[in-house]
Amino acid sequence: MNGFQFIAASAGSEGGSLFPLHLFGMFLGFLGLIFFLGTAVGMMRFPDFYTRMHAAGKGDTLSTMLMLTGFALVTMEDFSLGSWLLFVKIMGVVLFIFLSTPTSSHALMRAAFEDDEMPMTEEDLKKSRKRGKKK
Amino acid sequence: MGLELFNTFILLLLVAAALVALKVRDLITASVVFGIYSFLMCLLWAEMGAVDVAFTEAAVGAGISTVVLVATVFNLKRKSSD
Amino acid sequence: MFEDGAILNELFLERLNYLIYVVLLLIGLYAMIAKNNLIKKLIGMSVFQTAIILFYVSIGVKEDATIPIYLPEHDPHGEHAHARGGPEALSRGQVATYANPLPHVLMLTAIVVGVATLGLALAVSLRIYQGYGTIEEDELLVKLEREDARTRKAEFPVADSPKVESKRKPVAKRVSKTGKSKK
Amino acid sequence: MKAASMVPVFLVGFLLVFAATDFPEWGNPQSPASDSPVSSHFIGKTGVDTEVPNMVTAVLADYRGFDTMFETVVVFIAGMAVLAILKNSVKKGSVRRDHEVDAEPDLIVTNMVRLIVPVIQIFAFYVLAHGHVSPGGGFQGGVIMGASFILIALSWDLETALARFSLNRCMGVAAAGILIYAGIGIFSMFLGGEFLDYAELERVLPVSREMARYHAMLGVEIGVGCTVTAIMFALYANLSSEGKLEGGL
Repeated sequence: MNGFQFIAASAGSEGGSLFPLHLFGMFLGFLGLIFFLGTAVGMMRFPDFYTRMHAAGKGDTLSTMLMLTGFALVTMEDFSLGSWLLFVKIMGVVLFIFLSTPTSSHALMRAAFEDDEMPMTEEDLKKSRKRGKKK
Repeated sequence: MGLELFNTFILLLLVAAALVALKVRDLITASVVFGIYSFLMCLLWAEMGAVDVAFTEAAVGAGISTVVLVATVFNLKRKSSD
Repeated sequence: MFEDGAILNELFLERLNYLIYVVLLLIGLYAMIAKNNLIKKLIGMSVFQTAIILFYVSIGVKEDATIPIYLPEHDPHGEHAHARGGPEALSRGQVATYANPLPHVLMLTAIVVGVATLGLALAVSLRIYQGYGTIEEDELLVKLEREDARTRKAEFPVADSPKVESKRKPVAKRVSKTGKSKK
Repeated sequence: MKAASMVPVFLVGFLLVFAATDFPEWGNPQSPASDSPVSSHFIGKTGVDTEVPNMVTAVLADYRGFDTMFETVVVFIAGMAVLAILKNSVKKGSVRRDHEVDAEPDLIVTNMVRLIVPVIQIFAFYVLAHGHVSPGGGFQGGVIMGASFILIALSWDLETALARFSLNRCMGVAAAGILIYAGIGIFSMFLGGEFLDYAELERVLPVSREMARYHAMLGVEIGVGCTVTAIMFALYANLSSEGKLEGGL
């Protein structure tokens, strides 16, 4: 079953009142993918370690949380006990990621700072631009 | 076609991850890429229906063995000759 | 069999997964034989191992089958079992709807034992580094040969009979040879 | 060397690809592995024999219990061997690392670890105890439990983790795990059955034969979990400090 069939099937499912929830969940997942794209572009384009880590830490946390929340909403088939239990479990994972990912990026940043990794200043940027023009 | 598209995609990523893990000169990078390899393997097994094996691989292969490899490389030379 | 190209079609379309397992296994085997660094050899060993485990798990896959945990209607403690007055054995048709659990069990233990053996191998390579100061195989072989020559020198001192001295010479030659060939 | 190594690699590769045409098709329910009477028995009769919904756990701890016991022993022996190889291999206090960072334990990281570690350990117990009805079991729960101690060692230093779970206690727990496993087997032998024949435990447990197997499996998984926890932490503690058991990573 590919994505289009899944969307078609959930649109045509009997629980008509649940359809907005599915749609909202898919929207959240899509939003998470866009933030992931931003993370990847930032990792590739930013000049030094600190800015790259900034892109990775922020984008990774937000997009993972958004995608997991969307997934939790999509799996809410009916409001039975089982699906509520699944929802709560996935929300536990979201909470864990909300706590752990910023901590890990902080630890990485701090390790780089103690290893005397210098942040890129404006002058360095000008120098690198000049070098780029010469080439 | 006997194999689904998703599986084929992950299998090709697996081959790429294995090649990168054996190609890079920095041993810590190699350990981390090997962790990525383990996670891809875990995803593949979860997709095949082997949930217990996938869980074990996620905990053991991607967690403990990466940590143990990094801990050992820290006490050895970090650079490799090939 | 080889003429009409059917075998290629079969290999690349229907059995593509087996082909990729073989490729993974060969990557691991090549790394184990040809890589110079001991840690790289160990990563190759793990790749080899996971390729075999992957093959084992994939022969337990059944089309349109669910994971090997009983669905609510077959659950021994579920409402359905209580209604029937206890769990009952599944029929042949129902058996086909569950994936084969046997390969999963065999490979689950193999993974945990794999990490234990990896840790042991890492401990051995750490000890080698403490003893010789390197984990590159070629440097290690040179150092080992040098040490061999030294112990032989200690066991048969130079002031002994000329026979022993002639015995020692080829050893020294061999050491210089390996040293040259590595450069 | 590299060119010569291609010869066995391509030889093995050719043989395996040649054999791949005889392998069963992807996902074929009639393939020899899936159609065998053994796996059909495991799928069909597990619910009747043991009342465990997760077949993998049932096969792991009951039908193939002997196998799993010795796999646990292999893990134990590997941990003992690492200890024997690295113990006293370097003098204490001698540091030979390429780069050493003398840093205080970070405030944010340590507080977050203080918050998260109890949750991880409770999750490990959950995984261990729920191995019967969901993916999980002794191996996975033990590994997660060991990972929580490794997390303490990573965020403070090794002494802090070893103060909570010293190496002597570690090996004691590992041995106790195997003793629990083998003890359940021998106890069922004393009750008149065979080694690891859990159904005989119904004479001491107030349950039916099937439920006796169910509960004995939980005991066995606890034994496996103890061993795996201790050995995983011992592996990390020895490898990260070259057997000196001091300092951070």
